[in-house]
Amino acid sequence: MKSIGKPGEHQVFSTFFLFWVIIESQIGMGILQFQRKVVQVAHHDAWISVLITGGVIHVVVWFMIRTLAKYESADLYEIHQHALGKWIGNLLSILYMAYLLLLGTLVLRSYIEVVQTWLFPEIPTWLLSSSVLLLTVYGVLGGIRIIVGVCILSYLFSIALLFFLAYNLPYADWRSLSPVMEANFQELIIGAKQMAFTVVGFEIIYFVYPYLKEKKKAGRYTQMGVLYTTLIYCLVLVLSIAFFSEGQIKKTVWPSLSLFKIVQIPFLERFEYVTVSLWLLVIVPNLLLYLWAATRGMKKVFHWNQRRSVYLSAALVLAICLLLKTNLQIKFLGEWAGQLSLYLVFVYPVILYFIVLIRTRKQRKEVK
Amino acid sequence: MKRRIGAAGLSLFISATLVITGCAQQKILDKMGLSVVIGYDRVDKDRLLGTNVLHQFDPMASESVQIVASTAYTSKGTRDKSNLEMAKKAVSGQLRVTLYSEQLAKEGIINLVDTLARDPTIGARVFLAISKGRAHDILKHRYPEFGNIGTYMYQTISQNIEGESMISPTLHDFMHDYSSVGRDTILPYLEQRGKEGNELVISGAALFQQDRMVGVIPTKEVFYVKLLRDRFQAGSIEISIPREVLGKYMKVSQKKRGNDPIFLVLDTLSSSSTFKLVDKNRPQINTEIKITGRLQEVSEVVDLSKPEIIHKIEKAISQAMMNEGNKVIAKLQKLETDPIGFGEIYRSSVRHSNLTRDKWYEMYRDAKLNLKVEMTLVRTGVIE
Amino acid sequence: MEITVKPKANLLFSSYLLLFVIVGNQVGIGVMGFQRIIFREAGHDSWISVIIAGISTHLVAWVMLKTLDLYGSTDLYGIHEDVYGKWLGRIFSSLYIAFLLMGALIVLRNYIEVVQTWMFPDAPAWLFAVLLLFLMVYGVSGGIRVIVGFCFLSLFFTIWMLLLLIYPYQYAEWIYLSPVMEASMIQLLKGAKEMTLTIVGFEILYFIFPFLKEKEKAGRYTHLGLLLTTCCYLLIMIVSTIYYSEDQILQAIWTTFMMFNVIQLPFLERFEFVGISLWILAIMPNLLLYTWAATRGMKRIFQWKQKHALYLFTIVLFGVSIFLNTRLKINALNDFSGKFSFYIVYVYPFILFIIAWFRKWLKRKI
Amino acid sequence: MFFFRKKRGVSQNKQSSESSPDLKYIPSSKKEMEMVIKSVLQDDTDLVIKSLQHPGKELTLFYFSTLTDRKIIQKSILSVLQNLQAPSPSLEEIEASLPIGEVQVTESLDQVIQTLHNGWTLLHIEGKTNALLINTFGMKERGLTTPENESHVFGPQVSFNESLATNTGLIRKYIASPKLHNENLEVGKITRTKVSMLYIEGVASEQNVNTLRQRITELELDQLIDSSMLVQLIEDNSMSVFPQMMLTERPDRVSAFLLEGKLAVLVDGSPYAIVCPSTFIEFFQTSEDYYVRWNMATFVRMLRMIAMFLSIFFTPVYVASLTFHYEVIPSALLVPLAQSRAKVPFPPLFEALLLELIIEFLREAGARLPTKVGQTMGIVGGIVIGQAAVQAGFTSNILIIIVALGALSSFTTPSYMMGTTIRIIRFPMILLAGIWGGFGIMFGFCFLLIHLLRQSSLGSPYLEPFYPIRLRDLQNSVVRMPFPFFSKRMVLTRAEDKGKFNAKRAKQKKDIDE
Repeated sequence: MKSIGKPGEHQVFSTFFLFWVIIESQIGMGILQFQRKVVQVAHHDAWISVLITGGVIHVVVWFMIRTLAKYESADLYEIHQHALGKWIGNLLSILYMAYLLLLGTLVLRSYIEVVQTWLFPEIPTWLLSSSVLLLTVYGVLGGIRIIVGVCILSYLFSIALLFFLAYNLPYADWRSLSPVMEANFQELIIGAKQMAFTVVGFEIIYFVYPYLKEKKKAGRYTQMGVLYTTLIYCLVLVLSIAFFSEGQIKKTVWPSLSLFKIVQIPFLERFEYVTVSLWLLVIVPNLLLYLWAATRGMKKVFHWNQRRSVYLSAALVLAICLLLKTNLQIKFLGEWAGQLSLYLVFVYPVILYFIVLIRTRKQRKEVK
Repeated sequence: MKRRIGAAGLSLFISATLVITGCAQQKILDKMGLSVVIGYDRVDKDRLLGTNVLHQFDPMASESVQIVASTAYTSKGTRDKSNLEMAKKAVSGQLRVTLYSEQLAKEGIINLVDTLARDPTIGARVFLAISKGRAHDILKHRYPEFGNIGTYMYQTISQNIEGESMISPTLHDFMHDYSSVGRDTILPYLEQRGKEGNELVISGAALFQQDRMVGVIPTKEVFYVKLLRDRFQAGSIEISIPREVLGKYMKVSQKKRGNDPIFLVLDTLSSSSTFKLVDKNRPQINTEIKITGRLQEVSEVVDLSKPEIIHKIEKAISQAMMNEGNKVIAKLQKLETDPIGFGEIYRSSVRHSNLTRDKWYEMYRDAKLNLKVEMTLVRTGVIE
Repeated sequence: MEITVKPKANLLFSSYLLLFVIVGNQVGIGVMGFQRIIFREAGHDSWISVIIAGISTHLVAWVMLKTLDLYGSTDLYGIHEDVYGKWLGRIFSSLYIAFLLMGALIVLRNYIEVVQTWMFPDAPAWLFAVLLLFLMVYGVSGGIRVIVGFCFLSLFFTIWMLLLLIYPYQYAEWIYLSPVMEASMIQLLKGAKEMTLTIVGFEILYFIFPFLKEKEKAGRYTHLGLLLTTCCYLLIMIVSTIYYSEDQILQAIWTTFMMFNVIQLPFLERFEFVGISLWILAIMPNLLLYTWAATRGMKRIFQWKQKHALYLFTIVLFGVSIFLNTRLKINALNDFSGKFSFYIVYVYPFILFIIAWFRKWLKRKI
Repeated sequence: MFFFRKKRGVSQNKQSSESSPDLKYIPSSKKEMEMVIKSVLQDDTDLVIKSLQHPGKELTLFYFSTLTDRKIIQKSILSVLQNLQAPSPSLEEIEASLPIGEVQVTESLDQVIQTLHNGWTLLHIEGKTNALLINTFGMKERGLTTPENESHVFGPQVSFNESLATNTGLIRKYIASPKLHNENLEVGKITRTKVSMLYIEGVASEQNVNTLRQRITELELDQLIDSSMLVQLIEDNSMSVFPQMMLTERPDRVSAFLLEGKLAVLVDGSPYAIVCPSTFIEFFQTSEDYYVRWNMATFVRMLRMIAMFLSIFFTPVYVASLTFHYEVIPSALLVPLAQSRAKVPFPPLFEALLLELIIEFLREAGARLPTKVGQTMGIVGGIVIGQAAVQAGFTSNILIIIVALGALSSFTTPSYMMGTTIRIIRFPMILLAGIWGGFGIMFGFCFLLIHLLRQSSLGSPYLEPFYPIRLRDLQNSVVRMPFPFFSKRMVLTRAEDKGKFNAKRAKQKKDIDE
């Protein structure tokens, strides 16, 4: 099926880059603090919950890719318009845009919260958020190819952090993990649900899809990316469980950062300060992707100039960031967004797939 | 050509005369005795004892300061007298702190401060402070732990102002409050403590009625004066809330500890306040203060992950601050001193009030000053 | 004497520079301590007086430009001759020359007073007079283009000092501005009148006008310059009101410099010493322009060589500034010239305009 | 010397006063000719008179052996003349047979004398009143080397040498255009130095060309050795300390300036070209600023401006604050400053002047000494002056830092002339600071401002583009904007053809991902 804004040849990128785009979109602020939520329900079997979530994601991604494959080169916004009609479709698109911006805001604000807690309690929020947003706007203005580049570079620079986790191994108490499967099935599922919000981000495939060079391979690389992320999450979680006691995990706000506290290098004490600063590298791809996808929608739905909508949405994100003053407010908004994402990311794609299926069948029949 | 040579000659002549006769009097840095701190005491009915702490730059000298004291009728008189026993001329362009003894301050110090403000060599950022006991004794004492009493005293005061635990006591602030209608000065109160008096402590703040000292409040209460008078940007405070506030959430073992209050430490406090004059005949001013801060320490184990507990704590802190603050205000009213500046609020809200000092003190005594505090805990650290 | 002046083409300068001339000549010694005299009248509402004074300058400048427009390309001396005839015109022009010299004198003497008070209490006044007058002679003999250039550069080297108001602003308490409009209208107007000495200087327009390249743009840049000055004054006024308490301002003589006292830089304590030294840049345009206009008058009405007039005036300025050796005498001079310049700058242009317009009208009739 | 320029008298017939008044034309007989030449040239030992016995007539060659290329005379003249077949060759025949380009027929004795001094050879034929002048000039000239005083890391690495022809050629190489005009002038009654004025027709303002030509031709002096002398003679105000015309040894720079519409003057025997009109700010620019990227260039230019201010004001500020305004020293600086001064017996003014003088001594000594000995200067300066003076309590070590920094900053000025000026200005500034403190510094600064405002370069304002403001020139002053901004020539030069290139590039803002 034909779609409207087919990207030119110089804008598409090789499909295997998708691997990193997916990883970068999934790993953000969540990885710093997901342990607590999962462990609270699933206890030391939390890693199983993570694996369950991973499995679900693979299924959801399969649906997503199938949906996209029905069209030649369309993103979610166009699919909405086509499958649901102009009004309902646009309404849902707007909802999705709002959701993306919300995600961006949350990522930004929680990062600033981390910075304010660990490094600079006195630095006002507006200063940090506006400087990060400036960076984001600059990146988004460069277009999708630049964003994909940022994703890859950010991956290369931040992956090293993973190795530093090895410092925790001597302190790990592997007995904390057993007995396996002590938690009952219900607990595991709830744990998996708790996990869900942490790993969202792969829905970016909905928007990036038109820019892929070989669209047939999209499924393969997305699934690979998702698998990789799940493994990383699992690794971090297993390490955390072995390193901390259960009560400790429950009390610690950012267990992953606390993991780095133990790292000691001859020329560097207190490695978590480096991590907190370095984490900007990890959240920037997030922000870029969300902001880009949201503004892309504004272009598609309202036919706005994307440049202008980038400025506009950045201002919006900034405003919301400033409204969130206390830790409690951020937490509250986070939980709320988690609920929303459950429906928008995990349930909705499946529904959408069937709608699209019906629509395309119908059309094919009409053509016949 | 001739004219040019003539002009050149003339200008050469003029400049030579200027250089030779018109050289301004030099004040070469190392030829001057630079006072860092000057302390004043009352000797008898009308004589002053001025104690001058001067920098000693000679690397060969055993002490890093030189202390010279002399008596005279005026402050500049003591300086002139001190010069008689010094190798370098005493000048006050690098003055950082002036210290007045409590006794002197109770008589009024405006004539001593006025001369500072009049002197162009003295900066507006000179600190004024009040000493418990004789200023001379504090300055003359040899402190084993710090060499230069002058810079040490200056840094102590400025560090505490930057840390927002003391109200800025600069010369400008003093003159400002002294000459404004509805506000009084508040200065740090220094005290010698410890074994043989080897420690120098800011133990509180001296309250003034105009230029006369009328009382002292401890540092804990200074917090509330500052809260009302200025804005906090990064202060900190230790505060207690009653145990029963969190009683419901405590374990049995914790409950057993009886009724001791729970102590909390808040830091990175920032505050903003609004004042409202409700009644202008019998002045009633309602003050609302909003504070945000970080909970740094709790003296009891509390689960901070529950929002309702945090809200409870916030409420309790607000209540405690309100009580303490109102107490401080009442104390100030009793002493008839207005360091917070309610008078200025009155003046600025009432058109054509023609407020004078005396009028205000009259009203201030039985003004109704209500304080309301709203505390928000922004964050609670890396663990909950 | 020719009534219209047509300077050589290489002496003309672009009209936008008029902005710098106006600002340069308005901002001088007054800005150092104008707060006090206005506060005496209008209290904490002084900033309104500043605005009133600012608006009045626009009005006066407008009338001045109207008068000049009647003649096309001339200066005040030409107008005088045309309006009053040769002899009466000469008397009026001489009076104006005296006024200009007084302007220069006030700037010179007050600045020396500031330097003596703050920096060199023991250095003699004649020394600074010699130095400043030397610079003045050197500058004026460079001609109008050099003077205008100096106005331009001096503004750039001094305007950044406005940024330093941020330091006192940190200690500001806005409460000192309220209640707004506590002063009565009369008090405000009186305050505005006290601004005279601080805000005059734009009468230089009368003399510099023939040297403008595009005369029709003169109005725009004059008003822009006046606006800029008023804004600066307003800013300084507001900051000093909220930084000081009322009695403090009433006592301080050089309030603006006193405010510099609070500035603290890592490499520099006590900025006011730097500020006072730098202020020489702000007063030089005053000295240069006033003296230039006065010497030009001598050339125009008595056909003197401008150089000779310059030397004469320098000696006069030097002599008088030596004679004024106490604060009381200086204050008396300031008070007197404040009144004098009020009439000359604020009242006289209106009268002159009416007479000149009437004469033109008569001529046209006949 | 400067008053030469002021007397712009008319002196057209100065050339004739040289040779004997009675003989203006070449005599026909060889003997007479020899006598005339010898009498005019006073029996110069390097004058060679060579006679050739040709079947027809006697041919005589006159030339200076020191100015001519022996090979040319041997191979191109002597051997040709000897092999000449015609019995009595006419001048035209000889001229045609000589394998040399520049040959002239002349009758004027004046011209003969003149050209002999330029390395030409005179071929006299018995019985004829006109003779052949052949260019046989040949002198060893210094090879083209890299610029010494304006050395760059980047860009062309060739500088002028002492030959006017080579120098002109270098410029022609950069500007291969018929519009490049080269006017030959002559300065100096005795030296008769060749001076060329270069400009691009249609670009350079005609008024500027006329002014400069007039200034050079009206000079009335007997000697001119170097362009740095010429520049002082034709400057607008030679009393000023500031150089008003640029001297440069880089042909690329001269070419760039010519293309801006400026004029260049080359003097024979001088490796420096004069470029005018110049502005104050141009002395702080280099041609390398255009070869590196714009942001780099802007950074470096700002650095130079800061360095200039530092080098003029740093030491005076030290002197002023230590002598008069001890109040302005922050308390953190007070103790180290006062302690370093504690042992110094002199007042700060004297201390600073002393140290500045020592630095100047070092610099001057270093400049005059042979390179091998020059290295010891560093040791002398660093150890003896630096270490010993402080230890002896002669100066404070903080002042050493300040003075060294000031000196260092003054060397960042790319123009040697301007660098010297700045170093000189420092001394009166220090003196002023030492007697009147901050007021004195500002007095000096005001004086400098007025002084600079009063200067002009070839009639153009010296402080341009700051005063009068010229926005277009401001883009290439303290900052160097990217090249698309330089689509027009400088306002300063009042160039006739204002545009350089068309900057209108259709640069529409594209939306993201389009």
